[in-house]
Amino acid sequence: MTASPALPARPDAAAPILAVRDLKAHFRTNHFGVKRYVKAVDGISFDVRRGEIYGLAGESSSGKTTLIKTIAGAIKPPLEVVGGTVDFAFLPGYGGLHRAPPAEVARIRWRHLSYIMQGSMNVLNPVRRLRATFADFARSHIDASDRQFEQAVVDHLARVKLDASVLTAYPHELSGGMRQRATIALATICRPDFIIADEPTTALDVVVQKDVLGMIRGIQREIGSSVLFVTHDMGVHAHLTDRLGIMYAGRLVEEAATAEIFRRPLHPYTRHLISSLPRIGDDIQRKGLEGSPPSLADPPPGCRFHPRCPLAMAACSERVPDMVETEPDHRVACFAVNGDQAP
Amino acid sequence: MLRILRDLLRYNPEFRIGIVLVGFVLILSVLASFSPYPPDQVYVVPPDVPPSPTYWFGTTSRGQDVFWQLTFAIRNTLLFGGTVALISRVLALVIGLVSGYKGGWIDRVLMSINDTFIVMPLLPILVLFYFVMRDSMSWLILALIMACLGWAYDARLIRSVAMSLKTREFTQSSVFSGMSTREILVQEHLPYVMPIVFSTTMNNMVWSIGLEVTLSVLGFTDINTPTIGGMIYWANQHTAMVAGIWWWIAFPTAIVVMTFIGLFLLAVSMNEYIDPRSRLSRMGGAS
Amino acid sequence: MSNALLEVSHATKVFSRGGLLSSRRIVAVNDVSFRIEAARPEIFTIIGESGSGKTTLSRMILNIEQPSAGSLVLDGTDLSTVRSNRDRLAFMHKVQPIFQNPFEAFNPLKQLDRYLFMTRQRFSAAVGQAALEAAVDEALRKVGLSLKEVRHRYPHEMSGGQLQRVAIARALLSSPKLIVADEPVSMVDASLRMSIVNLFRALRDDLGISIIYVTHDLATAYYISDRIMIMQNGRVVESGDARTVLNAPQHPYSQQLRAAVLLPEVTGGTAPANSPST
Amino acid sequence: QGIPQNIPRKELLILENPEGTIKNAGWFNIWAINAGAQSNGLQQAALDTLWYIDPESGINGVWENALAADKPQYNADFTEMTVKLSKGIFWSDGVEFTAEDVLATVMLQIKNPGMRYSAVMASNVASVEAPDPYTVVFKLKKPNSRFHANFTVRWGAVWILPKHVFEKVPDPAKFDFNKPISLGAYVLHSFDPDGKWYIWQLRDDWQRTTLGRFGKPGPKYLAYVDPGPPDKRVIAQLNHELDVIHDIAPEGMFALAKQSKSTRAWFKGFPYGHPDPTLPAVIFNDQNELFKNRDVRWALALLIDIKAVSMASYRGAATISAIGVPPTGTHPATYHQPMEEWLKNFEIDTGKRKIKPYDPTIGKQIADMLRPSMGEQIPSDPKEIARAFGMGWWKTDPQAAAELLEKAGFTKRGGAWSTPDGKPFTVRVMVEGDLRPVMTRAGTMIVQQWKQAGIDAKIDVAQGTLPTRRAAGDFDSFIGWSVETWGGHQDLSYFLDSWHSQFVAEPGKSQPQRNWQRWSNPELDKIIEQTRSVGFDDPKSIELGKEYVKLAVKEMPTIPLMAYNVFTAMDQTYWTGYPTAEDPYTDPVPNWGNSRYMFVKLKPAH
Amino acid sequence: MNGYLIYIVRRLGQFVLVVFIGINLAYVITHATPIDPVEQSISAATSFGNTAPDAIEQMRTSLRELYGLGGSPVEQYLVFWRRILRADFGPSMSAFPTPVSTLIGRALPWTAGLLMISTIITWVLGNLLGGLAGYYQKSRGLKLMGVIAMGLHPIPYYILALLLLIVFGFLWPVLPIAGGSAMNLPQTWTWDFISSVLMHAILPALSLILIGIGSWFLGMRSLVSNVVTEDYVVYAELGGVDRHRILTSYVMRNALVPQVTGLAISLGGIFNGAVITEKVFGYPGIGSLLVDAVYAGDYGLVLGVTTISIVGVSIGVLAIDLLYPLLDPRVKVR
Ligand SMILES: Nc1ncnc2c1ncn2[C@@H]1O[C@H](COP(=O)(O)OP(=O)(O)OP(=O)(O)O)[C@@H](O)[C@H]1O
Ligand SMILES: Nc1ncnc2c1ncn2[C@@H]1O[C@H](COP(=O)(O)OP(=O)(O)OP(=O)(O)O)[C@@H](O)[C@H]1O
Ligand SMILES: [Mg+2]
Ligand SMILES: [Mg+2]
Repeated sequence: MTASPALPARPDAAAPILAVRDLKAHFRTNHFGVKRYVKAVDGISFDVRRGEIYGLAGESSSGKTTLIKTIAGAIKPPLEVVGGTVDFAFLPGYGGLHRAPPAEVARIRWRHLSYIMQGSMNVLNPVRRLRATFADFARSHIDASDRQFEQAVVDHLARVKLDASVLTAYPHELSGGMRQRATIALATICRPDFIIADEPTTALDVVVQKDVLGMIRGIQREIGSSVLFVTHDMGVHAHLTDRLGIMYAGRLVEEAATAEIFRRPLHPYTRHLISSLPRIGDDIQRKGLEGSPPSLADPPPGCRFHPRCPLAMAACSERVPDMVETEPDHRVACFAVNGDQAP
Repeated sequence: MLRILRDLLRYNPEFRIGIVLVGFVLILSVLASFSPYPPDQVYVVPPDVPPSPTYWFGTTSRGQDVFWQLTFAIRNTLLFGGTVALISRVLALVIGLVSGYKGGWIDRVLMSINDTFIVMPLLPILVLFYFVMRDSMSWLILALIMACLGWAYDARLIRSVAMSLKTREFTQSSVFSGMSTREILVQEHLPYVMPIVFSTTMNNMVWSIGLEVTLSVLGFTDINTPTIGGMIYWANQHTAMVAGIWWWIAFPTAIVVMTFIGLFLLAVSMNEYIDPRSRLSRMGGAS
Repeated sequence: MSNALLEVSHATKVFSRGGLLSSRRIVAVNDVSFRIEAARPEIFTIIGESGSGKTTLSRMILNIEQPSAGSLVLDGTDLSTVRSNRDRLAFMHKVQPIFQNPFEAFNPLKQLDRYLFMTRQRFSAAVGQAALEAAVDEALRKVGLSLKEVRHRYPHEMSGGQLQRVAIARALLSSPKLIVADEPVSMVDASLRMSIVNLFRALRDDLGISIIYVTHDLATAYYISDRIMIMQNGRVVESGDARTVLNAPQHPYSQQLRAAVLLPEVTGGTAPANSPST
Repeated sequence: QGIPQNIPRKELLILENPEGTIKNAGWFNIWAINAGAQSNGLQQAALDTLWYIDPESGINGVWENALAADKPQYNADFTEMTVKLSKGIFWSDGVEFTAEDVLATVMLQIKNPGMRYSAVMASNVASVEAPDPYTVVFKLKKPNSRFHANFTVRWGAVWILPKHVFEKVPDPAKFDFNKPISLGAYVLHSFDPDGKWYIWQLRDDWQRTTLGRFGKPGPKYLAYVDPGPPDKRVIAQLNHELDVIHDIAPEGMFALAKQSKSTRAWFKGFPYGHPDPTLPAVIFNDQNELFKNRDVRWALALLIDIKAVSMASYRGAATISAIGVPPTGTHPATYHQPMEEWLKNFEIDTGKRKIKPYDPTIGKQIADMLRPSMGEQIPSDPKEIARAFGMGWWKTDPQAAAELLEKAGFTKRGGAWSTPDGKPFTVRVMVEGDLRPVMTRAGTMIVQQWKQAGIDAKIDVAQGTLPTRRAAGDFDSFIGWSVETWGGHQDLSYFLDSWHSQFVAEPGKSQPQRNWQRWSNPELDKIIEQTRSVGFDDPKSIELGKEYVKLAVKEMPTIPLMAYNVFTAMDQTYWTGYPTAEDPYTDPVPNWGNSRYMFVKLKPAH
Repeated sequence: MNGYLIYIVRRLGQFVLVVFIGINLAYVITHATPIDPVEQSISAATSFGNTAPDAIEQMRTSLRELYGLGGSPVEQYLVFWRRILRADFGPSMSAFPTPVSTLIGRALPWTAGLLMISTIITWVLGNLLGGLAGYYQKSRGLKLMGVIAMGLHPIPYYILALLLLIVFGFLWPVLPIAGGSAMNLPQTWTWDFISSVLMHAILPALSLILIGIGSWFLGMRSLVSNVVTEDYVVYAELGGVDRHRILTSYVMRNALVPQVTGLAISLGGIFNGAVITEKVFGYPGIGSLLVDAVYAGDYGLVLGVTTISIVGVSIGVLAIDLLYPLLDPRVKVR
């Protein structure tokens, strides 16, 4: 299956809850002597199905956060959606939050869609106790008495191993990990249909992380939510996500069931990624990729990985490989894997 | 630099209007040098003439041409307000930033001094100064005194911002990049307080000019030097408002208002320029 | 007894939290002692529960936070005596931080590259613009960036990983004796992470730089550390040779940690239900 | 504050209290120094004393016997003064006024130093007796032919206090006299504790006061209010909320005249204002080396263009005077007109030549200058012009002035004068600022004229420091007055007595009142001493007064400018019968004690 | 001991120090006045009638004694402090023998009432407008409001006040233009009196508010423009938090901290009175009392008013410093 911008959204149950089609989001700046054009997301298509945890991994600065911001509708200049659509099942017909009327967007936020930003330890209002923050975000979505609400929050916090006492704390009084957990709790308390999480566990120790992931999984199971989860921790992906997309330089290069990717990575970048993972008790020397990551301001032509690719061929520097479904549910964009489908 | 100016002019309507307003006032004040009448002489033109082609802004009951009088007045007043603002800004910035950043006993000493200035009631002090200085009380001395009395409040404001900046991690990054305290204050913290500096500068100018007018209305003014306050003083002495010589009051007031609306718009656009987050986003939707 | 590069003895930090008059004491760091020998550069890893005082401890080592009790001595100087500007500069010449939160580590109103140039200028005999740029570029390349990418950029224009790497590059530029890295690679992909971790190792081996590496990533800790210290609730619960500790943790919490590590592979048991339509 | 509640507007006269807001509003003990107000109606409505002299022609002649039944009787050497008191006068609490009250007034002052009149009484009175309830005999410590002046109202005087109240007070200096027992036709009705207004009510037994003999006062209520800054006074009168404005800027007066049909001023048209018997002048510090020479003083006088000064200060609405007597009341007839010939022939020697500086047509010139813009309002009858604008003044003569300065050893280099010892000729002209706006305006004009002649003249706005600096002689020159007269009486000793050189203080020391110029002159001393020995009404005093005028013209110790014109604006919407130039029965200016006579002449408008 | 208690004690020490220095400075400055209260009194007393020159000399001496101007400067200074510590400012010289405290006691309620209310309204409106304008930077309406607030701000106060007065007192005479309450109305707690006081306060308050808003507006706008780019604001927006909530609890709340300092200082400053307001509107109050006292060389009264204002402002500043940790929990007390 090739990436086709015009996949009709099917209204049946099997329809994806999120369908991204040929999304292009660029940073464009030309002002006060600064001129910049960064193609941070450059033609990405994928679906997230109902009840699925979709993982995104990839090189640092490959555009994951940008992609996620675009999907979550956090688009502020200089970021611009240049093309493509983002369709949520619960927000049909607009092609993206950025195109939907504000009232509609307000309607779905937190109830249907919640978002954990990257750097989530900084997103709490420094002069507001956590209790108030919870009320601000969630109170209107939860139909309960104040007492019940408070109890719900406390219960929920317990799931991320936070004591009820943090409710009376100000954010700066908590450690980075505690803040991050609080943010996760904040984003999940309303049990939304769709959770977008951008590196939400960077500051967590493994014990807590495991609990937090368990909670996310739990919620997702309980209410059948879908999750779009970005992290660099492949261990997390392995344990949490159902499917995994790998990004490189603004593009999706591979997508498959997580187990499949770990078992049989196809794209050379993915392969490298998997093989560079260290393990406890394993003393083999590991290496990072040779060469430097491409600049998105001036990306290499053709396949953007080709300058660093061990399998590079002539075609790679000339044309952009499409995502091809090599096997059911396994898509990859690489001439070396798919063969050069050039006419 | 020119590019920045060009972009500001192109993308920033506030900047455009601000430049026009402030430019107009500046040109007016420069014109003072070309006045056909010496500023302190009375009865050089027929009194009480309403605005007309010969006397654009009319003439006063003292037989002065409002237009030319105004050129001197606005020049002196801006000079006055500017001097006060400049000196007191430097004081407020240095003391506020240092006090907030250094903390400890330095903070306590500086804040004690600062509080002493804050608590001193202004008007009686100024009036007493005036009595003591007598006719050697020129606008410059008045400006110096006001500058000394006008920094304290803003220093406190700046200190409170500096205190929270100090807790930000980037301050530590700067420290470990080997920046000296001065560099941190000037290069890291100053840009943060710049919008506040702009707004307090304007507030300070309004304050000092207002106080100058107040002193004038109370009769404490160097009536030889034309200023906006001086013009109002004389207009007041001639009950211009009820005598129907409205142009004697309306034009000075309009010019002052214009000046500050202009400065306000400039400050708004400058704030945007200082913060790259808003600066770089301007173009987004526009183009 | 050989010279200690860093000697932390009985360091304790108490915070008070809460209302105006009624406040609760929080012992963030409780009686922590360890030392790093000057003669034997090492990578010293601190691992621990979130909120266990790792950052607080690093901040004490960086002399940003003063200990409530105990003392810290760096290269023969007690940190509490570092006051004058010259002392502070000398101190920073020896110790450099990499902060936990890259989004907060740079002034959002300032271009990133000035931190790099500034650090280089201040801590090495800089000669000429060209040499300066070369040095900065080299440091950036070590972390997978280049001066071209960073030049004239503002923090908000960078991804989290990029910022973290700039922070690392900045710390390298002053060629310190000790780097205190608070979760330096948490936002970097695995491949780059390896490059950076390898870089740390190279720093230790080739330049004799010691690194205090605060992390949650046990795998990389295992991969590069010489010694490891596990903290919980402000206390050290276990410490020693990294491999020994990680291979056979003694303290219950260490064991818990060890057990909680998520392996980057999909094992049958924990494999998620893979059929979304059910 | 508007107009008072619950008082019919038709029965109420609202006047401006020129003292403004009274900070110590509940204080009515006027015998304590400065503790409270007096222009709040207290001295017009509630106080009384022995005699009144009107600054104008008077309701019943200039001289008015009030509490006294007759004029004062002096013995031959002026060491004893006997006063007969009116009978049937009662305090507002029903106690009869008798000689005991006069005695108490005097004795209480003498006993308590620091009270307002204590020094005057103590220095003059040896003893005071009341042979019967209606006779008071003062024995004086030294001869004083003008002792009665202390009990004679020009503006104010030693007011008589109620013995039956004060004898019960332990410390009269600390007694607030609230609520005041009145001897006038009105009693205090109510007042604002914040000092913004006072309301007085006509006594039911108004016949039993000295005002009673003129009939029932028109207004049943008087309100003395603080109407605020000049612009607001104009608005208030246009709103008919202020019947009598004490004073406003000339422009305000013009605006009122133009906008309000019902507003009336002293003159029906230009120049409107009432000339007070005070004489604003350029007052030199004659102890200052620079001004010791009369040639210098004359030179400065000849540099003044009085027409421009009149324009600048009063917009032409000034009554000028070349001589040291105010051109008001009966004075023009007594002094200005008879002396005109002498002035015309008066010569000064510039060192190079003799000139006749007097120009008798200046008053007319001012009138002519104003006529084009003011039209009808400007009189054309020479008599009326003289009354309104004054007669002559000194011709501006820069040439003669230069000659005089050279004669005095001054030199002019590059357009700037320097003094005999080579310093720039700097003259500071002190003005009071907005406390006396018209004087300030005159001062700035004079400075401008002197400057144009090459003198380094500067204006020096003294504001509140003026009394202190004036007393200390801390000025080069200032615009103010050291000449004040009765206006309705020829006697000049009111101010002249204090011009005696015996009262001139050492440089740097405080100068007693009036002779601010610190001028001492043996000839003047002789005139003053002679005046002391002639009676108050003695025609000889006119001759002596003329001597003084001539001496002052020759010496020019101060440069007389004009009368202090007060723009009292009276609204005729509710009341008519105000004193005016046509019916000059008293001074309308509401802070004068005399203006109480206005109350009896006022009639409701409808 | 609790850190906060130490802080309080230290801060109280600083308060006492500042008040002490302030009052001393005021003492020195007021005594430097070249105006001689005796001369001023004499001038006032004698201008009402004719007084023989020799009598005036006597009057000088007795007044000097009466006003307590005898004694060495040190003695006078000690007397002054002894009195201050007993909260007694001695008698006023220009209204001798009325105690300074009586005069102040009369004027202060007016001043405090008018200025407190108008300062608070100004502060609230200014900050609200500034906050809105800073948050919705693109809104045209708010930009216009900003320009209006900024346009009113620099108008010389006297002119604006007079203009209001002419408009509402003359052209369209609906409001009283002078005084603190209607003439001849007893100052008792009746509805008539209270409503009259309110009516009379409208114009003075309006003038103060119109002029004053600009300053808070400007400050708040710039503070807010710093805050809106913070992550927590962005996140709250993304979190669908009520816009109103964001504006108040996120944006304004964070930007408000320094403004509260300003408010406290302004509130402390009300003891200075508002001279021009009092003059133009004939409103009773402490400002004119002070200026008149300066004119009269009545240092007792000047010192009385300044001392109260020094203490007032100091308390404002102190209160704010003590409450600071509450306002901004990040700030540690040291
Ligand atoms: N300024 C402060 N005021 C009060 N408590 C604080 C403060 N800073 C830190 N703490 C507390 O000290 C403890 C240790 O915090 P620290 O940041 O050192 O943890 P950490 O080990 O770095 O955690 P993480 O891995 O989550 O970053 C936490 O309980 C935290 O709440
Ligand atoms: N405001 C901006 N202006 C210009 N370029 C930007 C801006 N924000 C981000 N970029 C660039 O866009 C690219 C993608 O950034 P993004 O934050 O999406 O990466 P990421 O995949 O999330 O990386 P990481 O894993 O490190 O967080 C980067 O090269 C970054 O430098
Ligand atoms: Mg990212
Ligand atoms: Mg930490």
